[in-house]
Amino acid sequence: MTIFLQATFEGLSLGSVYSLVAIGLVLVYKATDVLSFAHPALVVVGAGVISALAVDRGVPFWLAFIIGIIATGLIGLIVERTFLRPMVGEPVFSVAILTIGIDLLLRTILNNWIGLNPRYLGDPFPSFGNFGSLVVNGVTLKYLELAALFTAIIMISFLTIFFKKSKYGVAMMATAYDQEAALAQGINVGRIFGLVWLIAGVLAGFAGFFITGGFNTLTQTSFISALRALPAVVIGGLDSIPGAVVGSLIIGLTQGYVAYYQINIENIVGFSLGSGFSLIAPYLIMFFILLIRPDGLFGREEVERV
Amino acid sequence: MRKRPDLYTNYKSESAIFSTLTQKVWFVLLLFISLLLPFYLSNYWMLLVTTSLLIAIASWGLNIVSGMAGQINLAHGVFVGIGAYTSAVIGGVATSSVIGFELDMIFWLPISGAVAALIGVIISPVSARLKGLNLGLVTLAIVFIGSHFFSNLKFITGGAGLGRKAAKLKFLGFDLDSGISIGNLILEKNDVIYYFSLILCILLGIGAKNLTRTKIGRAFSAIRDRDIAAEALGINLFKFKMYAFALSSFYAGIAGSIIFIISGGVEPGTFSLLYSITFIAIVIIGGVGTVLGPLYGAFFFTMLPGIIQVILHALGVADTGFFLNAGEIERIVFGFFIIFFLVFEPRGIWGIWFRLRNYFKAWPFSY
Amino acid sequence: MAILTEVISFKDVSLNFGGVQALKNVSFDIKENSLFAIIGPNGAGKTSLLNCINGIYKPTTGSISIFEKDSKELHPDEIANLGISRTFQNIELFENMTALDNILIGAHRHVNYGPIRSLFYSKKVREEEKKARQISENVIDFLEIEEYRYSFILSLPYGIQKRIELGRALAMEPKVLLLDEPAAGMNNEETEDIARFILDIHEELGITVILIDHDMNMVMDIATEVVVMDFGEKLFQGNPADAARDQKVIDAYLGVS
Amino acid sequence: GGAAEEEVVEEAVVEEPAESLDSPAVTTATSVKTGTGVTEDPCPAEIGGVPTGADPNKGCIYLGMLNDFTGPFAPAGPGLEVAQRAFWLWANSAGGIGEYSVAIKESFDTGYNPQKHLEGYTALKDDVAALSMSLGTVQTLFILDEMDKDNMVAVPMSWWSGWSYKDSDKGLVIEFGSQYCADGMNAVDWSLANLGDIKTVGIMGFAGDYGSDWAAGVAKAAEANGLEVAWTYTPPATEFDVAQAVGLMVTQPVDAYYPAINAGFMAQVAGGAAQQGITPFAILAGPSYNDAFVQEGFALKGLFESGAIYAMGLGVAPYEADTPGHAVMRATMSQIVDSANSFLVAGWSSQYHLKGVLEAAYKGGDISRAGIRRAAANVTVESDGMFPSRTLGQDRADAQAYIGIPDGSIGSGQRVLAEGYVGSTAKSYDWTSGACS
Amino acid sequence: MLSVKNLEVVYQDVILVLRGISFEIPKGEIVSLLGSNGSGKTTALRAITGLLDTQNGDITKGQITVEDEDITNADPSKIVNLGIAQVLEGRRIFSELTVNENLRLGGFTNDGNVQENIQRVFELFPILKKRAKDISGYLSGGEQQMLAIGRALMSDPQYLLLDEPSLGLAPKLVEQISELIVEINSQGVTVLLVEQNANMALKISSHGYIMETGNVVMDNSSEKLMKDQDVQEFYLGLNTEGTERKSFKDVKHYKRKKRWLS
Ligand SMILES: Nc1ncnc2c1ncn2[C@@H]1O[C@H](COP(=O)(O)OP(=O)(O)OP(=O)(O)O)[C@@H](O)[C@H]1O
Ligand SMILES: Nc1ncnc2c1ncn2[C@@H]1O[C@H](COP(=O)(O)OP(=O)(O)OP(=O)(O)O)[C@@H](O)[C@H]1O
Ligand SMILES: [Mg+2]
Ligand SMILES: [Mg+2]
Repeated sequence: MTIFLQATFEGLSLGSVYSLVAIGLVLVYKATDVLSFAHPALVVVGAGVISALAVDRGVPFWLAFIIGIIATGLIGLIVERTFLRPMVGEPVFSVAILTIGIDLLLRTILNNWIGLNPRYLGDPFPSFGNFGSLVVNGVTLKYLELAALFTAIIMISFLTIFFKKSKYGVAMMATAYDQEAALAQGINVGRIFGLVWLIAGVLAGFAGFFITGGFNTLTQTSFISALRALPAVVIGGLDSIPGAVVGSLIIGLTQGYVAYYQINIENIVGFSLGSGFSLIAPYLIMFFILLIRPDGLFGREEVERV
Repeated sequence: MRKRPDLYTNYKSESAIFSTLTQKVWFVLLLFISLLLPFYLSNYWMLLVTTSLLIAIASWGLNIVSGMAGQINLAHGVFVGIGAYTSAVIGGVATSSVIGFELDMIFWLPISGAVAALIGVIISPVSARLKGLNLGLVTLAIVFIGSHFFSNLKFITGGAGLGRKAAKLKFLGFDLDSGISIGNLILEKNDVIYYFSLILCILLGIGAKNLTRTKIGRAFSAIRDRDIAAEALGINLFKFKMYAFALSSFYAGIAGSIIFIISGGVEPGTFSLLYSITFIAIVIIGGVGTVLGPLYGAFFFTMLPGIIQVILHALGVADTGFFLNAGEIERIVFGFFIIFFLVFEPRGIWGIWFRLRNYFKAWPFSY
Repeated sequence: MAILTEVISFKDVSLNFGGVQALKNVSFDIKENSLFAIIGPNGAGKTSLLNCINGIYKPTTGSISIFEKDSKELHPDEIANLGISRTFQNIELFENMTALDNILIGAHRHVNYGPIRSLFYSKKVREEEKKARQISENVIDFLEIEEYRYSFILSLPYGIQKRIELGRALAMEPKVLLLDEPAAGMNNEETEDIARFILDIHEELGITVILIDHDMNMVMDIATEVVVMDFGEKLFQGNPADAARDQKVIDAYLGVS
Repeated sequence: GGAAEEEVVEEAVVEEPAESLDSPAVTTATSVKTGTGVTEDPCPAEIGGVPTGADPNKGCIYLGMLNDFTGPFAPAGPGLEVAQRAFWLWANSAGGIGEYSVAIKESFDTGYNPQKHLEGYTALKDDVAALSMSLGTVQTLFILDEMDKDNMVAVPMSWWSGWSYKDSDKGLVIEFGSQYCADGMNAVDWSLANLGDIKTVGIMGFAGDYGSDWAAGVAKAAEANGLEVAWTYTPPATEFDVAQAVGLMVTQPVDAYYPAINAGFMAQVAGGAAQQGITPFAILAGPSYNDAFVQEGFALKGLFESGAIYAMGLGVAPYEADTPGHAVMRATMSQIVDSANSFLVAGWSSQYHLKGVLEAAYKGGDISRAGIRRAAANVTVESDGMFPSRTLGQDRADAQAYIGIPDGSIGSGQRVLAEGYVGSTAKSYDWTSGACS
Repeated sequence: MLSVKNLEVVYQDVILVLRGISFEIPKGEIVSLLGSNGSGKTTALRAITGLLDTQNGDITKGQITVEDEDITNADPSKIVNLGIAQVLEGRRIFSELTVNENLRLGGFTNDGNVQENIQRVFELFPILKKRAKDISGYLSGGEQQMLAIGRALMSDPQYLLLDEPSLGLAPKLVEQISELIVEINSQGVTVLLVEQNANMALKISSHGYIMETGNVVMDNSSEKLMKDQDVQEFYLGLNTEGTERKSFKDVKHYKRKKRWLS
């Protein structure tokens, strides 16, 4: 039972980090109809800024943290302004491939900076990222992971309310569906895109911290962790924030349970699932969910009528 | 007065592959140059050219299913992998860890295409259920599931991180691995592969063109643009999507079966998401849905890094102690190229070419 | 004169979408060689009727027989291959292709070969392609759209697009042609053109035409039979002149005119 | 066997005319036979920002380098290059190879990608006499046929067990230092001898040459010692899941585990398990350890220095070690770079055996590629104490291991506990039986 | 007053579509813009509202002003904020969104009055109220047209540009729409009406422009236009005497040339 709860907690905390990445992807998709391949790069860039300031420059951690988050948001904004703005109205697949180019730029420069050694991000409290944890009924609840969970909950609530209450929620979808018609409604499509990339950047900044914070360290391969949010977004439905959250939790929990129980599962099914199965399992789930619900669990269905 | 270049006077010339004399002249000229290339280019550039040709074949495949038929496939690289492993098993050497039958190319080449096509057919029903990006995302799962299989089927693939040797180049009993000599002419293995690729590329390129100018290609485009309307016109969606997947995978399988012979072996890690996405990028950068686009894209993707490197070397940038090394500069320049190409011409290189052509056609009258 | 038989017949057809009832117990027969008009207010279910014939929608209850076959068992492409073709209310042309290619797609069912042959562009392919082109050229000639042959749809004016869509439907060489608001968005002159084409199609080519349009002048002038729909129900069936005088029809649809 | 060698010689003879035609600088001035990549003109004074130390009165033997600047080993790439150039700077200053100095002509970025590796090889091969480095096992294996045709020998930058066997490397790969498989065996034997009660073990690694080779060694030693292997987790590097690694440690507790992964994952695995109170002994394969772990301020410094974690060298002692080779390395390197890391050591030390081969070829009067290949087939090479002396081309592996304990007070981050250690499993293992994986 | 002077528009750098047209829409009036398919009406509207960009079109010459403010090439959102709303050709509703959401978007620049305006639209088109929560893409063609008109009204515009508002509407509704336009106009909204239904357009407008292939070929008060013989024949479908509607049953198989083209 303890093990089960532990696996559940691990899954939930993984899921909450994924959700921060996933929501960023969803926002960009919702407003621009583009799946951004540059998003994982944004995630690690944020962590890079924090580390550069807090560790290399000796800036107090919290200041570095805040600057890092804001910087990531701004980088998102700049990327949008310089590279994506000229693409307004162009085929979405071209834009998606363009984000690969952006990913190449961002990560090459960042990797050059990261270099050989794993980078760490510094630590606000000596016990925060390290061994600080609550032990409840034998289950270790790590502070860093709890913080990820809370951050995710706060960001999600905030965004949900923002998009429910403000007119920007619907406007965003409108821009994605038909930019020209959206323009004709007086929606400033450019501003929406900028806003979306800014928010996505900020979320990426947070995600970057939780992916690489504490002893997790920032390495040249850290971005792969961000890439794992992809099936989460798909499962939830590409244009749904609640979907992204649910999808992330499904992926996180799947990963958590497979991590803790793969041997038991193999004993039951009677054959080896192979090393590395825990990262494939989410894709299997995604595969079947999409076959049953082509638009994901919460995605808006594409309208087809003649 | 000059004849109007686009005026067709009979059906035959209109439906021909090269509808104008200029086009025919260009083709013959290019063919001639291609045949002479190995005598003038260094091994390094020949390698890049050969690779480009094979990548172009695979990209045509993707262009058939995604560009022409609109069925987004993010797992094209997996089909290339299936072709590669099929040929490696049939034409490769067995070792203590992997199986191999050392059969002739005459067997493994078509079988590689066929096996890939078969898997394509097996996957195609998914496209009856899903459309557009959603289909793409399901195929995304196939990338990961596929590479998991590749990593774990060690008796076929040699396993992750080690891989296996590719098929042997034996054609109609001739061992081409050590090259051939025709009279005074000595062709090394690389040259042999080049000519082989060139022939395949021309044949399959013509095949791709033939698709576009016949009912099959038109039906693909119809499905892509408006599937409901296509169905109401009597096009069986299921059947034609299946054709698209089969043809696409066939191209991928053929390309895959040869391309790894050049690099000597296949390693499962190759067939990552990035690999599949590369083909998408090639098709988009080259020009979606066009016949020449994937060819342009393949050359762009394969040759450009080499060219950038040469230029960087010539400029001596790598040695100046700049904070980025030559490899990194190459990547960044490459990244910028992708971005600027797409910003400047979202329809890809083909679009640029098309524009230029139109410009000169209309010149000096701009409107 | 040929014996008038039913090509399509609706028996108690109802169609529901969640809470929306698009069709309620609709029954009627469409006779061979008629120019059959369906009119009615917006949202009355006219397009839905066409979609049902096409097999794009399947009736929730009731049945439709097409050439005496039950439509429930047929896919849209099979129904099309029975010789039923159509145009759409919102133009559904293939935008990224030329007008000619669109029309050639209309001739799809007359072209017979598989993908392998296509790769090789074999003799058979060439012959079949030539046949398709012949059909298409006849249509182009008929509709007087020679000059747009190689134009991409996207850059063509609305009226021409509608004409090309009609051409695409004709290239199927159908027995029954379904037209959904062919004259919408046309000025009087263009509507005249369309009317002339519809009459020619009906009279010269002997094709059964099922026509939806809101241009009452045209419909009333050319239709041989009218069904008036309202809120999914059949309000009236008969000849056009009677329909124009029917008070229910005037109230529901025509208004004071 | 002898027959194989004979073949090599014969091939070389056949190759000769073609080679001398290609090479513009073939000369009969000396009695030494030369070939591609060897010139009578001196080497440039500086290449790639590093002086070559070449004697302007001597000819030049050019080497090529297939390096990774943009792939997973990108961070190591520049260090490896600098260290190898530094080595030849020193070697040239110390007299070079007879009438020749040696210079690395070009370092080609392969991105750790087999396709680009071949491109790099093709780009370099007409200009160089040998490869000072071919980074990556798979990459090198895939170009082996080409190398065979060209008689090109190469120094690997991987410690796969196959490099010791002609079966797998056609006598073309000049291995140096330890190998993952033997390291794995020694890790187990050493921990049993030094760390007390160990009954159950776990094996962790990236699938492939590195992790699988290591895992094979660990498994062999575990079997030899009657240990229970609770789990073996060897996914491809791209599918490595920290959560699962930690999950295994939590659900299937072990007394010791042996990871051959990378430094980033290592920190997360060790830290993640420790957070749940699980700190079994760990012996890390070389690339799993990084001195950043014990730097001031890193969250896991305490854990790494707690005495539960040990790390192995890459068959060579760390930067600070006390051998003549290390001393000249430090002296030379300090003129060029101001930091020290294990890749500098790897880069430098990798060249000793190549130097030995070139010297032997020169003595044999033939520094054409064929001559170099012939020399590499049977030569005993020294390395100023960095490695034990080694006879190449013998179809058997050396198995000395360096084991250290993380220590932040030392530049390279670890204090050596055992040098040249060979455990009982490695000692009794039949090393002629071929590659472990 | 909204005025267009000497406007020239080119698509894709090469297709010249508007060849220097000028027209004026005096404040408080209804002006109709007629013309056969492809004559450039929609393009003119796009130029006014700044929507050429997404269509790869450019204004190469000319000027557009509203109350003497130059809005040539201005940002669409700025133009909408100036009180110019457009009913797009082809409806262009957001199919994936609900009816309600579509309407809310129409009021994007005018979010104070969203609820009131929605109620007003629902009064005009009761069917929309019934379908308020439904996905708009499933509405029938005519219902979608109603939604498109309703959406444009949401911003309480000063200038309303209607691109074929009667397209696909039942006769009864066409009448309602024309009454609606008159009513809106009487509340002070200036209307530019692009129509194929010339009868309806000329009846309610004070002035009309007729376009052919990118030029304005006729320009007169609506009354006078209605009396013009060509307009009668080609746009109103009257017989040559201009007295009676000719039947579609006996349309001729040849075409008479329009005088303004010769
Ligand atoms: N796929 C669908 N999903 C939900 N509702 C639908 C669907 N198709 C049609 N409807 C509804 O059914 C009713 C009838 O629609 P239909 O398109 O048949 O009307 P119509 O008579 O063609 O109207 P119009 O003249 O405006 O085109 C409408 O209320 C419409 O909203
Ligand atoms: N995006 C575009 N790219 C290229 N050409 C275009 C584009 N849009 C319109 N055109 C061309 O410009 C001309 C004018 O088109 P426009 O849509 O303005 O005509 P219209 O008068 O509104 O016609 P309709 O009554 O059919 O709506 C047409 O010939 C059309 O083909
Ligand atoms: Mg309808
Ligand atoms: Mg228009």
